[in-house]
Amino acid sequence: MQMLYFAWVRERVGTGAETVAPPSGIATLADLIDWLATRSEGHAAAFADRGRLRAAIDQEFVGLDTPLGDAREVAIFPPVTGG
Amino acid sequence: MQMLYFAWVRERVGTGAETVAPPSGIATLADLIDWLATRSEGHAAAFADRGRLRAAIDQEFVGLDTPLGDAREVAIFPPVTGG
Amino acid sequence: MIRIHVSPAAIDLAAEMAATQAPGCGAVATFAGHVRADDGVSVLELEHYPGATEAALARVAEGAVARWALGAATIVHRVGPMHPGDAIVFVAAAAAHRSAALEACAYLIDRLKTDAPFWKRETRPAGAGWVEARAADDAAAARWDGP
Amino acid sequence: MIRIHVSPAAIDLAAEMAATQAPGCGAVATFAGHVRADDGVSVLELEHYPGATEAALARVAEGAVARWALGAATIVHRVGPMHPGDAIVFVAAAAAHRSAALEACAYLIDRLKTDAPFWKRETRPAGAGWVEARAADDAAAARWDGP
Repeated sequence: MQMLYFAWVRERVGTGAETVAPPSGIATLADLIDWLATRSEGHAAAFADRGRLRAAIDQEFVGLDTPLGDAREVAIFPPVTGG
Repeated sequence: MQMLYFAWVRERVGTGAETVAPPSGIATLADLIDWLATRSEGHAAAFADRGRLRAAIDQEFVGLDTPLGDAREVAIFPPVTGG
Repeated sequence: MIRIHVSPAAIDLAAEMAATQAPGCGAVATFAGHVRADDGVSVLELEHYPGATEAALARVAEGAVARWALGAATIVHRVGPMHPGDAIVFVAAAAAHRSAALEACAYLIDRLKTDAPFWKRETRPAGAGWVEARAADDAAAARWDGP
Repeated sequence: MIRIHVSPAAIDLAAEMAATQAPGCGAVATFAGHVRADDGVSVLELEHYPGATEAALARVAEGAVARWALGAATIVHRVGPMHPGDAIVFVAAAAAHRSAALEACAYLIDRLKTDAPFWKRETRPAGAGWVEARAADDAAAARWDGP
């Protein structure tokens, strides 16, 4: 599964992209984030405040309770601030 | 008193500007229009439908019941259609 | 900074937009009206009341600057004969934030339509005639009236 | 005609405005956002999600075209580092009449702010940091939600 991180999520994780293979039992985005947070101190810092995280599955913006299904690309990032 | 006419009021009167000397007793814009309407067939045609006339005294837009006071320039025209 | 122009010259939209700016104003909203080509009009002629027109437009712009604390406001109106595609009018508002710029821009064009002495005469295949005022324009302008 | 561009190049506002037109569309409304010079920001950097950004902007534009029967809609967003005075974003809507163009223009910028994956990072005298999302932006976007 291709992970993408943007803005301060990217800075805290320490990379903008990584490939991960979550274990079975990771059903939703929230499960995935819990699991990612165990990978490093940077991941833990990036994902500490769940309320400030937004996400997309295969480039569609979705809530954190969304099932991962057969997601190929998952992006995690702060609330957007364009314009 | 300097009269100015615009758009179809100008076309019907036959001129865009004329100097007039209304008799005493002409107190309001409406009185002035009644008197102007007697000056020619063109004036009569221009001023026949009072509901379609708008006016300005000394370049201030005012209602037809406005006293002329010591007006120097009076303009009569249709509702505006700019923009 | 209020900029008002009434002229028979073609409107340079790009230059007018670029000129509508002020320090601290990160938001610029503009509106341009063009002669429509699709309703059989071959010539549109704009008559106006010289002097009174510029004064009326300045009042409209001053009203917007005061109400939305604009850094800049522009109103440019072409007069005389013009053709399909030509810009008739351009208004622009610059403010610190977008809601002020967008609302002020709508105000400028709504008020201009009812408060400034311009008259349109259209030439169509069937003949020429003066455009009638629209009740919808009065309604659009009136929504800015307030207590 | 929908035009979407996301690029590190400076935005040519005049060219983008001129390109936002369509037959029968006499009304063109635009909005430009610029980096403000007055709050100590020396550099503003825009990060985005390539691919997803363009798709999100296209959805915003398609929504506006469908809702207001626009003849043309443009969304241009700059990314990468920029400086005070630089244009960050330009949106424009062309319609037959002014109310549609004005409303659609406001919709484009309101929705872009909440629906497209951009992130702003400011460098100020005191240091650099990511800009926080604003509740006012969510409210502005939500006013376009409807039955």
